[in-house]
Amino acid sequence: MPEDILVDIRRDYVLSKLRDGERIDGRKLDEFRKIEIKTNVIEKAEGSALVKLGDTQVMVGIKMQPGEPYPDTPDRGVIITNAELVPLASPTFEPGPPDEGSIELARVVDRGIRESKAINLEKLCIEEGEKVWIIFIDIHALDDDGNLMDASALAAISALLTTTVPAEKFELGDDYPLPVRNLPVSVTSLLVGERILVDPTRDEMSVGNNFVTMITDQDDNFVGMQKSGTFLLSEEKFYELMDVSIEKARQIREILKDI
Amino acid sequence: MPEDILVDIRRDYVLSKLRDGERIDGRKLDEFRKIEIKTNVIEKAEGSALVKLGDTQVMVGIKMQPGEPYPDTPDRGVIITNAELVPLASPTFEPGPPDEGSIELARVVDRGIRESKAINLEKLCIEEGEKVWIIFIDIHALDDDGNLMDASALAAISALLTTTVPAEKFELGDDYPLPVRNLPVSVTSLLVGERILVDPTRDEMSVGNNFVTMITDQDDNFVGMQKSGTFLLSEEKFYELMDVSIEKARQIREILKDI
Amino acid sequence: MPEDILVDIRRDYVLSKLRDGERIDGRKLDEFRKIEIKTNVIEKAEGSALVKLGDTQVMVGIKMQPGEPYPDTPDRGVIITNAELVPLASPTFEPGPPDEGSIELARVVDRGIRESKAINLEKLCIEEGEKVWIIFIDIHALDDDGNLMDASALAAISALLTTTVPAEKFELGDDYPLPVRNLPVSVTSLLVGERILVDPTRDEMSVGNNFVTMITDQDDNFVGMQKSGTFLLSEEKFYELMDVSIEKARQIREILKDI
Amino acid sequence: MEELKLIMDGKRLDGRGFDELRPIKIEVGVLKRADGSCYLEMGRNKVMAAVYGPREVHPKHLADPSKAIVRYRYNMAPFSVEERKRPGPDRRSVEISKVSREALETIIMTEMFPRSAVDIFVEILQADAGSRTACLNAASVALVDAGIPMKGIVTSVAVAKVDGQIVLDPMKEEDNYGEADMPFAFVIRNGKIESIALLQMDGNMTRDEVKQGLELAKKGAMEIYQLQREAIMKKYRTEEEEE
Amino acid sequence: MEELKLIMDGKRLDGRGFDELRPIKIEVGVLKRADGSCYLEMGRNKVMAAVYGPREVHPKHLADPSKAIVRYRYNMAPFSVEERKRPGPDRRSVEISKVSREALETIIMTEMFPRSAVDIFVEILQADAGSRTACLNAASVALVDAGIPMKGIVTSVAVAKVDGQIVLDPMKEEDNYGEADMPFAFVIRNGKIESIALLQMDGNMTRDEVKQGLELAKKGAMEIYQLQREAIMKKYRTEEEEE
Amino acid sequence: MEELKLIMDGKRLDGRGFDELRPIKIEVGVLKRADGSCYLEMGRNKVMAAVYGPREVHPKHLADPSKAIVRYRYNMAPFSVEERKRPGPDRRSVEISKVSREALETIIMTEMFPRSAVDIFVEILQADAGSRTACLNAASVALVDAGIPMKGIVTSVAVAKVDGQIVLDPMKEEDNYGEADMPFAFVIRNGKIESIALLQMDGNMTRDEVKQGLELAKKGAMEIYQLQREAIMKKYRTEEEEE
Repeated sequence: MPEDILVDIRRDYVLSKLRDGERIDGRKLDEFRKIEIKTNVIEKAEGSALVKLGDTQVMVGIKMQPGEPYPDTPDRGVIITNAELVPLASPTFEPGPPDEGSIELARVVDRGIRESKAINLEKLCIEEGEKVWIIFIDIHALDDDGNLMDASALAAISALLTTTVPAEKFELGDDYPLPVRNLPVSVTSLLVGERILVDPTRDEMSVGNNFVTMITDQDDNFVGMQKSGTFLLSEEKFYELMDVSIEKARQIREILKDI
Repeated sequence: MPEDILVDIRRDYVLSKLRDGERIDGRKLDEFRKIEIKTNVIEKAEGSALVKLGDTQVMVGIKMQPGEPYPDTPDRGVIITNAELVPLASPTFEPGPPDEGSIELARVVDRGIRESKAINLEKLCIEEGEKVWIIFIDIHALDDDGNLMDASALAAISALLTTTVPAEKFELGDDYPLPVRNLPVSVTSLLVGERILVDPTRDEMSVGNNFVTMITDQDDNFVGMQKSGTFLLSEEKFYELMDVSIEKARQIREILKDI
Repeated sequence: MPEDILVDIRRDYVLSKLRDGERIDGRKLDEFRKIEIKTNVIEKAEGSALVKLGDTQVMVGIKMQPGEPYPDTPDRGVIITNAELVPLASPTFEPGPPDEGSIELARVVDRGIRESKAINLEKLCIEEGEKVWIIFIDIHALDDDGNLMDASALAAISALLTTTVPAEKFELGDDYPLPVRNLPVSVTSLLVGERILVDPTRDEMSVGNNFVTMITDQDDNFVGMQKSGTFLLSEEKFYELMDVSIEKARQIREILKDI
Repeated sequence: MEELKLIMDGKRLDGRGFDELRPIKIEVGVLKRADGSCYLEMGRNKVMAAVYGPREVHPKHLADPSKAIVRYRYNMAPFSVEERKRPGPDRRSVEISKVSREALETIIMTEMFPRSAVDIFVEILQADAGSRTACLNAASVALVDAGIPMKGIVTSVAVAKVDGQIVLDPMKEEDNYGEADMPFAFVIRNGKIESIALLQMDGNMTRDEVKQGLELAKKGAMEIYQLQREAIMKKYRTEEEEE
Repeated sequence: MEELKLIMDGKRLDGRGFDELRPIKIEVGVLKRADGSCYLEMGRNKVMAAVYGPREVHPKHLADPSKAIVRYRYNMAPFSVEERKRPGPDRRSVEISKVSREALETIIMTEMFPRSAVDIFVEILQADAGSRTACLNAASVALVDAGIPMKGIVTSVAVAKVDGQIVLDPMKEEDNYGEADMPFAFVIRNGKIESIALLQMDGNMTRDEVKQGLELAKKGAMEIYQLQREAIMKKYRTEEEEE
Repeated sequence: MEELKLIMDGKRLDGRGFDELRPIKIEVGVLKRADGSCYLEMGRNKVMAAVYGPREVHPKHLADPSKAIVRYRYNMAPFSVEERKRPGPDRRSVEISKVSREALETIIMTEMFPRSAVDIFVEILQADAGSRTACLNAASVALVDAGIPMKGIVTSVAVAKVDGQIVLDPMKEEDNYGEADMPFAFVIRNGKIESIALLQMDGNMTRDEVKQGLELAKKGAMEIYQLQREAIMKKYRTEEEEE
C-alpha cells in the first residue's frame, strides 16, 4: 500500500480514538511512554547515555578537550551541541550535512542545558582567556518513533551526569566528575484541536507537526520554549502547556536523580 | 504571460527604439541614470554606502580587523572583496555559494580599487610581517535593475571614503580615517550592433549580455577592463569605449568628490 | 550508435577472443602494455613523473613544505596522497570533489608507498614534535585507457625517486635528494571467469570491474592488496594472483632501477 | 564579570520605560524587482524584506500539488554585526528561518496557489537584539505589498527579563546581559490579537513572569501593528494620489 | 619509539591465543523503524546496523531498471573514538563503504527487485580495530532480519602480523603497532566458506604469511558464522514463542 | 621593497626584445579518450587541453533546445605552482573559466548541435604568467582536432607594461612586478585578425599605451596563429602518411 494512504489511515485512526479521549497506545493524554536510561555505554566517551522512550532510541556521547574560550567569556568552558539524524534511525532521514530539523533539535537541547546553567562552566576554566574545557554533546539518533526532542534532552543530561573531565589524558591533573548542578527536563506536546498529547509517537505525529517544547529546571522555572510547526497556538493552550510541562518534568526529574 | 515571451517583446521594443537612436527610458546613449549616494548608513560597519543607480540599489559595508599580511607584502594591509547576489535582489538570483557572476563582479570591483592604489595600504601596516589591517569590502546587492557592476564599484569607493580605521576597538591607538588617495570609477557599456549604451538597464540587457567595463583613475588612466559576455568586439568600438569611459568617469568622479 | 550498445559489442568481442585465450590487443594474459616513464617534467614541483601505460597517461607531482607532525609520530615526515580524476581524462569523470573511485585510488597508492617504507620518514624530521616535512603526492590523471591504479603507483614512485627536498627555499640548509629506500610496485589484474588479465585496458574492463591489486616490495613481500569490484574471488585464484603479481612486479622494478 | 546595572531609577539604559518599544520606521514598496518589499528599522535593526510569488517552484520536485510552498530566508549581511560575519547561512539563521517560515505560513492562503512558491527573503543590514522580530514585521508588510492573500497579519516582538524586571522589546545590552529573552509573533485579525504564531524562549522565567511577558508582548504587538497598517495605507494613498 | 612487546609467553596482550577471537555479542531486530537491524559487539567495537528496502530510489535517476541498487554507509559517531571525530564522511569511511558494499552486493539477489534500493546503514558507536569487519557482520545479520533474499551470508574477520606472528582478529594495539593488517570477508553457503568477498591488506607479509593468514581467517569466520546463525535463530524462536 | 629592474639595455630579463614571444611548443591529438586534444608549452607554462563533444548534456535541465552549450574548465594541478595549490576551483579559476568560455563560444557553431554540450577542459600542469592565454591557444587547437565546426580560430596573448615599456607575452617576473597586464584573445579568420574575443586588463595604462599594447598583441597573435596552424597541419600530414 502506498505510504500516503497509510498516513491517511493512521491519521483517521488517531483522530477517531481521540474523539473518545483515547490514544492509540492506550496512554493517558499526559502520559509519557516507558523511559529507560543506560549510562556509560561508550567507554571511549567521557560520558554517554542511551535513552529509550518507548521505541524511540537516542544515544548521546560527551567528548571533552582543552580549547580556546569565547572572547566574551574568557573564564568559562564551552558547550558545543550537535545532532545527527542519521538515515539508520528513520526512512525519512537523509545522509548529508545537518538539515533544519537536526539543527533545531541540537539548538533546543543546547538551550536547556545552557540556560538552566546545568554545567558549572566557571569550573571548566584551565587558564583564563587561553584555555578552557570544550564539551562536545553529540546527539546520535538510533530509532525515531516520535519525540526525538525529549529523548535527546534526557540522554544529554544523563550523559553529562556521568561525565568525567579527562584531565589526566591532557596532563592537567586528576580526573574529576563534570560539575552538574541542575536538571533541565524537556516536555514536548502535540496539539490536536483542543487536545494536548504529551510525548507523541510517530503514529500520532501523522496528524500534523504541531509541537510545543517546554524545558523547566529543578525550581520549576522555564529555561527554554520552542513552538515548532505550522499552526496557531491559543493563549489558553499556552497556559495549559506550562502547567502540564512543569508537572511532567517533575516526574521525569525523579528518574534522573537516580543516575 | 510566460517570462520568455515577455523577454522577446522587451527586446523588440528596445531594438526598435534604438533604430531611431533612442533608449526606452529616454536617456541619451551615453547618459547614466540618476545617481544617489548615501554614506554611513550602517553604524556598525567601519564604512558603508547605499548607491542607487536608477532603480538599481547596492549596499557596500566595510569591516576592518587586524590580521596576517600576505608573505610577499609583509608591510601592507590586505583587501578582501566579496559580493553576494542575494535572491532578494532579483528573481534570477539563487541562494548558495557565489556563482561566476558574483565572483566576476567582486573581482572586477576589487581590481579597480587595488590597481588604482586607491587605498594607501602601506599606512595599514601594524607590525611588519606580523599584523596588518584587513579590509573587507562586502558588496550586497538589493535591487538589480541592471548594471550592478558600476553601482557596486561606486558604492565600494563611496564606503571606503567614509571608513574609519577602528584602531581603538583593537587597542591600537586612536581611530583615523582610512587613507584613500584615488577615485577609480567604473563605466559599463552594452554593445548593441554599432551602438554603445552606457549604464544599461535590466530591460536593455534583454538584447544580450554584451558588456565592456572600463575603470579609470583620476588621471584618466585605465586601471581595469573586462569584456563580459559572448560577443566579438571590433577594434574601432574598443577605442570608442575608451573615450566614452574616460569622459563619463570624469562626470561621476565629481559626485564622489562631494562625499 | 548509443554508448550501451557499443559496450555490449565490445564485451562480446573481448569475451570471444578470450575463449581462444587471446586478448584483443594481442598481448599475453600476463603481459603489461608498453611502459614509458618521463621524470622531472614539472620544474616547479619538487619531483614529477609522467607515466604512459599504453594509452593511459598519469602525471604525478610532488610538493614538499614544512608542517606539523602527527602527534603519534612526532619525529617523522608526513605523506599526503591525493588523486584527481579530472574530466579531461575520461568522458565518465565529473568535475567536483573526489568520489569513491579517486579516493580508493589515492589510498591504495598511498598504502604501497607507506607500508613498503619507501620513504625514510625519520630523515624528514626538522624539529621533533614541531616541524617535519610534509610530502604531497598529487596524482593527476590525463588519459584513462584502463588501469589507472598501476600507472598512478608507478608515476608516484618514479616522481619520488627524482624528488629533491627543497630545504634552501625554506632556509633549512642545503637541498638533498628525498631518501627513497624501497620500490613498491602495483600489479592490477582483471578477473574474467577463470582467466586473470594483467594490466587491463578500458575495453577489457567492459566485461566488469573485477579487479585485484597487489603491491609488492623489492623483497617480493606484499605491502598492499585491494579487491575492488562486485565479484567473488576463489581461494585458488587468490594464490594465482599472488604469484603473477610478484613476477610482474619484478619486471617493472627493473625499469624503475634505471631512473 | 562585573555586575552591569541594566535598570536604574525605573528606566532602561536608553531611557525607555519597561513597556516601551524602540523607535520603528517602516517603508513599503522600496524595491523594483521584488513583487513586494519593505524596509524596516526597529531600534538599531535595519532590515529589508522582499517577497517573490506566487511563482514557479525550482527545483520542480519541491512543488506541492495541493498548495503553495512557503520559503523564508533570514540572511545577515557580513557587515551587519560587530565582528564581520562570514557570508552564508549558519545554524542560528537556519533555525530562525524555520520558525519564521512556520509563523508566516499559518496566515498565507497557500491552498489558492497549488504547485507554486511564495519566497520571502529578509536581509539584515544591521543587527541588534530582536532582529528576527524586525524581520517578521517587515516580511509581513512585504507580503501585503506583494498582494499575497492572507488570513491576517503577523506582528512580532520580544520581551525580556532584565534585572528581575519584565521589559518590552529588549535591545542588545538587555539581550546579552539579561536573564531571559522571549520572542513572540501574533496573528492579528480584525484589529485583534487572535493567536500565537511564533514562540521561543531562553533564559530563566517563572510561570508568572512568562504570563506577564505575554501580556506585555501583546501590548507591544498592537502598537507595531498600527505602524504596519499606517505604512501600508500610506503607500496606497500615495499611489492613488499619483494616479 | 620504544619497542612494544605485543606477544609474551605465547599470549597476546589481552591474554588471547593467536587463533582466538575477541568476545562477540549479537542482537537481532533491535530497531523499530528499520526493516532489519542488528546490534553487534566485537571486542570493544559497538556497532548498529539497519537495513531499509527494497524501497524506492531517491533521487530517481540512480535507479537501475534491471536490478536493485545497493548502498552502504559506514559512519562513525563523533564520540566513538579517542579524539572526537568531526561528523560526516571522511576519505577512510568512503573507501570502507565502497569495499563493504561491493562485498555484500555479491550475495544480495538484486535482480529480484529492479528499480529499487537496498540501503544498509552502519553506525559505529564505539570503534576499535576491526570496525569494518564488525560492521559487515552486523550488516549481514540485519539483511537476513530484513528478509532480503540472499545467496549466502557474509562473515568478516581480519588477521594481523604481530611480532612476526600471524594472529586472528587484532585489537587496537596490535593494529597500531603490528606489522600488517588483513581484513577478509567470506561468503558462507550451506555452512561452508565458498569464496572471498572482501580482501584488503596493508603492512608487510610474505607469500606464506598471507597463506597462513587466510587459513586463520577462515577458521575465525566459521566461528563468527555460528554466532550469527544463533542470533538469528534465537530471534525467530522468540518470535514463535511469543505468537 | 627594493626596485627590481626588469629591463636592462633594451632587453628583458630572459634576453627577449619587447616584441618577442616566449618559445612555444604545440602537440595535437595527444590523448586517446578525448575527442580532441592539445598539449602546449608557452614559456614555462605547460598545459593540456581536451575537448569532448558535441555530446549529451548532464544534468539534462542544462540543455538548450536551440543550440549546444559550451563549458570550459580551467583547472590548476596542485603541483603546478610554487606553493602547492589546494585541489578544486578557486575564485580566480572561476573568473578565467567564464571569460575563456565566452571567448570560445563566439566562434563555435553551436546552433548546429541543439541540446548538446561542447566541453573544453584545460589542465595547467605548470603555471607561469599568461596561463590563461596558453590555455586558450591549446583549447582552440583541441577544438579543431575534435572537428568542432568553427567560424575561425581563437588566438590569445597578453601584453604588459614593464618599467614604463609595453612588452609582449610577459613572464612571471614581469607580471608580478610590472605596472600592468592585459590579456587579449582574437578571432582569426582567413589569416586575418577580425575582432577581440577576450579582453581584460589590470594595472595602470594611458590610452596611448593601451593602443600600443593592442598593436603589439595583434603582432604576437599572428605569430602564435602560424604555430597553431603548423601543429594542426603536421598532425593531418602525419595521419595521411600513416594511411
